Amino acid sequence: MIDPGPLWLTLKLASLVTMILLVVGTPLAWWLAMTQSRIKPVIEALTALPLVLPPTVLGFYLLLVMSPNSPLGALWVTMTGTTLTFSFTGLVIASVFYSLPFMVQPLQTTFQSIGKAPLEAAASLRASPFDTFMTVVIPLSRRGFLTAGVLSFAHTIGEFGVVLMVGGNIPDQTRVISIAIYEHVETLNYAQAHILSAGLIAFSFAVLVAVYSINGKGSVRVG
Amino acid sequence: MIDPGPLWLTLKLASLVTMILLVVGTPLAWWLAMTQSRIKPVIEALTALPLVLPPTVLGFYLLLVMSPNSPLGALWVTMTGTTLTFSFTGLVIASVFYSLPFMVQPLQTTFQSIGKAPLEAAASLRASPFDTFMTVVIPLSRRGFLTAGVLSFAHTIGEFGVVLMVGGNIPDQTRVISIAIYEHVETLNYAQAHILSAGLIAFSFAVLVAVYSINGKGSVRVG
Amino acid sequence: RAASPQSVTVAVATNFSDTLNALDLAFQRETGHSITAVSGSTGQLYAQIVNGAPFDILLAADQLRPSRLATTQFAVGESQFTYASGALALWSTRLEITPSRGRDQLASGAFSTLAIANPALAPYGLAALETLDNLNLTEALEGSIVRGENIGQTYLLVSTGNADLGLIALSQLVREDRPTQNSGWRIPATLHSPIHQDAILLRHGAENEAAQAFLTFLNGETARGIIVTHGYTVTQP
Amino acid sequence: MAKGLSVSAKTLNLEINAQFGSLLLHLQARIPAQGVTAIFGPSGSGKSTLLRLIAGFTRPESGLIQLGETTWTDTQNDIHLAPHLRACGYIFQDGRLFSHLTVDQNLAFARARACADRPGPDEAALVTSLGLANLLQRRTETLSGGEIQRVALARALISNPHILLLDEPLSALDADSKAEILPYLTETLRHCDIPAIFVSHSVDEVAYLSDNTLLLNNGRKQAFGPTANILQSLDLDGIADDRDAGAMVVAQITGHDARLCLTHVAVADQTLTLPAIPDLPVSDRIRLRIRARDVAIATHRPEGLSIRNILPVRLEAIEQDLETSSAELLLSLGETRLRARLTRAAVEALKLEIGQDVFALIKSVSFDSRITAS
Amino acid sequence: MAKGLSVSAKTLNLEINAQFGSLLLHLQARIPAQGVTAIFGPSGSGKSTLLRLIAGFTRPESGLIQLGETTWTDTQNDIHLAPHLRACGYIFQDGRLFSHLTVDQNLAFARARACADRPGPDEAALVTSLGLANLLQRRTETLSGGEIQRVALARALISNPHILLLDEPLSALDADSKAEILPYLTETLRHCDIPAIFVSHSVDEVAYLSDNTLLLNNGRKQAFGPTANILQSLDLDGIADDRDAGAMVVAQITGHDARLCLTHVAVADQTLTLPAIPDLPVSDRIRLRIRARDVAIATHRPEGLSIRNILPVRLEAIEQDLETSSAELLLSLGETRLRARLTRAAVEALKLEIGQDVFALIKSVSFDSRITAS
Ligand SMILES: Nc1ncnc2c1ncn2[C@@H]1O[C@H](COP(=O)(O)OP(=O)(O)OP(=O)(O)O)[C@@H](O)[C@H]1O
Ligand SMILES: Nc1ncnc2c1ncn2[C@@H]1O[C@H](COP(=O)(O)OP(=O)(O)OP(=O)(O)O)[C@@H](O)[C@H]1O
Ligand SMILES: [Mg+2]
Ligand SMILES: [Mg+2]
Repeated sequence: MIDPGPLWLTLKLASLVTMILLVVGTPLAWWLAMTQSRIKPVIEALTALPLVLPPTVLGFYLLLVMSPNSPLGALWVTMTGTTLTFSFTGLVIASVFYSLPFMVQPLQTTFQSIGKAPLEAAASLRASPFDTFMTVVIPLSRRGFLTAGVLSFAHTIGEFGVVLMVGGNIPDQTRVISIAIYEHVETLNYAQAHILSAGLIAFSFAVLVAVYSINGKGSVRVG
Repeated sequence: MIDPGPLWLTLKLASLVTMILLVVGTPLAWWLAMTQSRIKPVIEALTALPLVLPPTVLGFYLLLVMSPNSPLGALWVTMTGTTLTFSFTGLVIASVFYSLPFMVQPLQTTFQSIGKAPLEAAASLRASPFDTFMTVVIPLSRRGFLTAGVLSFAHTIGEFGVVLMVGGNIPDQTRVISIAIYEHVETLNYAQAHILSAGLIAFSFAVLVAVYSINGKGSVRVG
Repeated sequence: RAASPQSVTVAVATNFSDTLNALDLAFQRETGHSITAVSGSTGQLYAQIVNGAPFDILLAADQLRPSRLATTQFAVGESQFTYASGALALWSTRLEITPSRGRDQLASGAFSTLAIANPALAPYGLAALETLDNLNLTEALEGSIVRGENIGQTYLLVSTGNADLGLIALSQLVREDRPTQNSGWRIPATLHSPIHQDAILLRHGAENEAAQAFLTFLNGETARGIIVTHGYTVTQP
Repeated sequence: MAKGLSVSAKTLNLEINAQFGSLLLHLQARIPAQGVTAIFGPSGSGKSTLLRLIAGFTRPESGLIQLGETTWTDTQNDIHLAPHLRACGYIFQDGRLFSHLTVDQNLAFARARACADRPGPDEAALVTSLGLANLLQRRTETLSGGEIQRVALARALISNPHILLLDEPLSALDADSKAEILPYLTETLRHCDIPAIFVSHSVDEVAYLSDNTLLLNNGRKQAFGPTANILQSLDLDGIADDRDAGAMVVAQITGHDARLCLTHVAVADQTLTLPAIPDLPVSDRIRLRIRARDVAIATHRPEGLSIRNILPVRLEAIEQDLETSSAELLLSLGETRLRARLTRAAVEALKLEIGQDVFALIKSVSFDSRITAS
Repeated sequence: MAKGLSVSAKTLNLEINAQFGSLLLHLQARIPAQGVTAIFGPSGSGKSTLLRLIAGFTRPESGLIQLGETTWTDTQNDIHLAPHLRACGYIFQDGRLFSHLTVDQNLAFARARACADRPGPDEAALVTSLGLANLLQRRTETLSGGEIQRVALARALISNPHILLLDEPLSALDADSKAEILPYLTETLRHCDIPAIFVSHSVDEVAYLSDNTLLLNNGRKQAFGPTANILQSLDLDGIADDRDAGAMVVAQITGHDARLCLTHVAVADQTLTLPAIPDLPVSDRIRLRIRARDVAIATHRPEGLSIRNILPVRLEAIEQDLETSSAELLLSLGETRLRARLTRAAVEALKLEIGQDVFALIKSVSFDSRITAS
């Protein structure tokens, strides 16, 4: 009765985007947390900007940038032979761009709250900055990563304006669950919309409860 | 040439929503950060849920809940004589609901990172929990409030699916700038859309840079 | 002229909202009343109307939703009529489409993407699909089709060059402020069922004098002239 | 003196039973809520944990904590007064200044919430005595270890608590600062009538400050009583620096010598001379600590010696430690007991025997002193 | 002993000029990168700041820091070696264990990154000696103050650094733990050939551990040299506990008395007796500390006294402090100088005069001792 395609595609997209954001956003957040650079406020503002534009509008501009008429889009076509728009890759890129603030901002806050003390302790034990980052900063920022991950993942699932614009709503390729629900609402198939929404909510709720339960374990803090 | 109505309305909405979220989200985040309760993961998951549904779909459900046909909406009509939907008040309520995760999650992370030590120190100086919260926790969480505030504010500005559904795009009442831009794009008035977008981006960028610059001041940290 | 100018709130399908702006000027000149336009997708407007939205008139992008409303308490059933009929056009910014060669160009498949509106959501999309069916191209072009959420986005996909070709609304091509970069091919009306857009008076506007006046105006000669210049056809009453 | 007697003799009643990981804290004690009580014990014996229980930061599995008539914790009746209502000042082992406030603002924080039910310490004097004048505008992150401790001390005192818990408050201070701060701290606590519980690893500090001492070992009360008695007990071995073991002696002031800066006191009919304690009137009773290592023995009264305090004593016991070179002697001077630590070689050479009358030589510069509250 | 000589005699070369708030740290020193160097000075004098500069956590405005041939910081050439490349172990005043790791994992962290260029300390022995066996599985938040310091010490030693900086590593420890840990620490540092710089407020610790001492005051080098010389200098007043001032004396072992657990040493032709130092062969040279307060004066050689060490000395100088009761005497025994602290009353009563020949009475139990590296 319900096509599993959109759900599957949605999970794939959200997981991939969250993973890419972890890889891209973590160093950026770390740099922002540590730098003394004058341009820091500018970069911070830039990372928050994708939030300000409505998703559809952002999608509109991404369409302009990614179109084969634009230098970037043209380059992509030359390199890969396909257009960036209407492809899963394009969706991923657009979503990464759009969800970036949700990864960077919470991580930056967490990193700053760690302070210099553990970093110095690690350096005194000959841990290189990268080593320190992997073995000290990341574990100490567990809660921050959780928040950033949940916000990014959930937002990518729910996100839909950008995806709709850039993706072209191609079944099994760019037709995510949010679009499917939207269509049901638009075409007055409210019963279908309710079912899909309930399913999405129940599923997300279960995942979130599991994630938060695991996180709660073993983090007893004694003054 | 450009109607200042939507811009003004947007700022009013975003400011009001952010302020309400500060008032509502802060105690919730604090409770989540401090509680040992078993249901904590459930509440945490609930606060993240509004993210998972596509804005338009969420808006659809909010529309159902807030409509005069529903008990809640009917109650509102009895009490105030006006409907909740298609009013500025309705917009505010819907946006608060939708942007809640952006306030609660970063704040909770920050509160948890403070630890118990400063709280105990304050209690030993006879500061009540509320006093401690106001005079110790909040100043120590400055960066977290900044992140939460920026995410909530920017998201409310850029948000539009919910607003469109619940608000109904009524000029000077519920027609915020994101909808205005969206409409220009939809009706192929690209030039107008570009102008409005550029204005919104420039304005937001200036505000964000200012906010981050002020925040950067005086926060030098010595190991 | 009516004694006191009033305002009428018109919920309008996005694809017609430009035309409505043009109508507004004439309407004001003629009656002194003014229009507050609320644009959106027809489905969204429907959901809002059945949940108490303060709209007086709905100008839908199809016939389905006004008909649905007509059977409910939210609209004045007998007021429904077709205010405009849309036409499709094949268009591109990358290829030179000519009226004479349009059909072959579409059939050749010498392009990688063809944008249509989402058939589930937009009547123009449904018409586009029917057209392809009637040309026996559906199977051949299956892999090349991308869908815009509505006809506005479909235009966007083509105009930005992301889609090579698109089946868009003729009304989008004929706007005077937007000279067409290349010519297009108007799809013969025989290739798809008509795209009727219906208007209906809503319960909220039933007592509104201006709403009545607007419906009358919309059915009148002035309005029809304006609608036709915007790329729609009108059926004679 | 007079002040010490003015308050009702409250007690802090502790009955605690609590498990923290491998530590079982299990003790009962009635601590006078007056003057200073020291908690003394090896690292990990539960000192900080006990203070945290008193302050209400943790709850015991079962137990009772009462200050005077007020019940703070009573697990049977499920009472647990919130920490901020206990008016329980706390100086933490790790400072815990508020990092978002300057030094000044840290003090102001305490001032704004200070107990106003009785006069608090003079803040200006506090700032001067603790050497904080130059630090007031500073951010707390830039303070040195010793500076942090001094600010924490000032902050806790300004809050004028009903009871003050101090967890090794002077550990990061140099001897000179300590020597300045200790008398000031004693005086302030006495003046503002703030009872205090004081955790320290330094016998010197304990002896100087405290009236009573609770010896803690492995979560259990090993001894509790007047500091004089506790320090005298042999159990100190293994906790205190050997160098610090000795006897506490009560003495009465008999006169002052202003020119030579000396005070004469009587101990069991004998006279001792010590560095001047100028403010104390004649006939006041004071307490002295005489370290075993500062006591030498002579078989007959020596002449021409710089050691001026020579007391005739009876040799009550000799404890020889065959693993080391030293022997510990217990000496009696009337009711008063003294201790002396010699080499076993000296015991042998002088042919010392139990019951023998000998002379205890006490270097006058070796007194610690504190006025008793009684 | 032999080990102490085995390494090339590197030095840590410091030329530092840096402003931190109101503190101007301005000093030059060539610290032997061998054995232990103590940094001693009042609270706020810049000790921690200096260590942080050496470790590379902060940069001086201008300055040069070199270990042997390697330049760590050179502001002129804009060199600043990253802290983790300096192989500079650091024990922080505030512990800084990793809170996300257990005790065990904290040690493992250090082990995984330890310098492998020469053998490190035996980890099992370390765990036993520092009493960590029962703590290994514990989360660091549950540790007591003293436990934190011991884990931090173990962690730093396991990392086997090329130089170890210790910032008051023992301040939270009780005397007994200190007494156990200090000899072990000395031995480990010597055995693994780790030079150390040691900040402490305790003259005892400094005397016990260090070969050289840097006296810091208000950001400036007040004195630098062998610990013996520094502790002897009068400048200690105002930094160290008065009780701890005294003289350092070099002595040569002449024999052991196993039965009475004594060791006899020669100082300038005279014999002193002290508690046994069993492991040292006869004729080894050692260093002794004789506190001024442990020295009494007699005008003629006393008899029947438990004080066994009686040295004929000449009175070189008398410093009377008219504000207090005490007087400080400088005594000479051949080339060796001793100090004695008496009451002014005693000076007067014995009619002591400069140039007079008197006897210095030294209680044998009052020695600190440390074997010199030379
Ligand atoms: N929550 C806990 N879980 C496990 N062990 C704990 C917990 N709290 C305290 N302990 C242990 O109880 C013992 C006593 O700790 P406490 O901090 O009271 O010691 P302390 O006497 O203050 O020692 P120190 O002088 O070193 O500060 C320590 O061994 C500590 O590790
Ligand atoms: N960034 C800074 N800004 C202002 N003052 C500073 C800064 N860093 C250090 N100081 C000051 O320099 C002085 C020396 O600090 P440091 O921590 O080196 O002292 P210390 O000798 O280690 O003292 P302690 O024995 O108390 O730990 C202190 O007065 C401290 O407040
Ligand atoms: Mg403790
Ligand atoms: Mg320091």
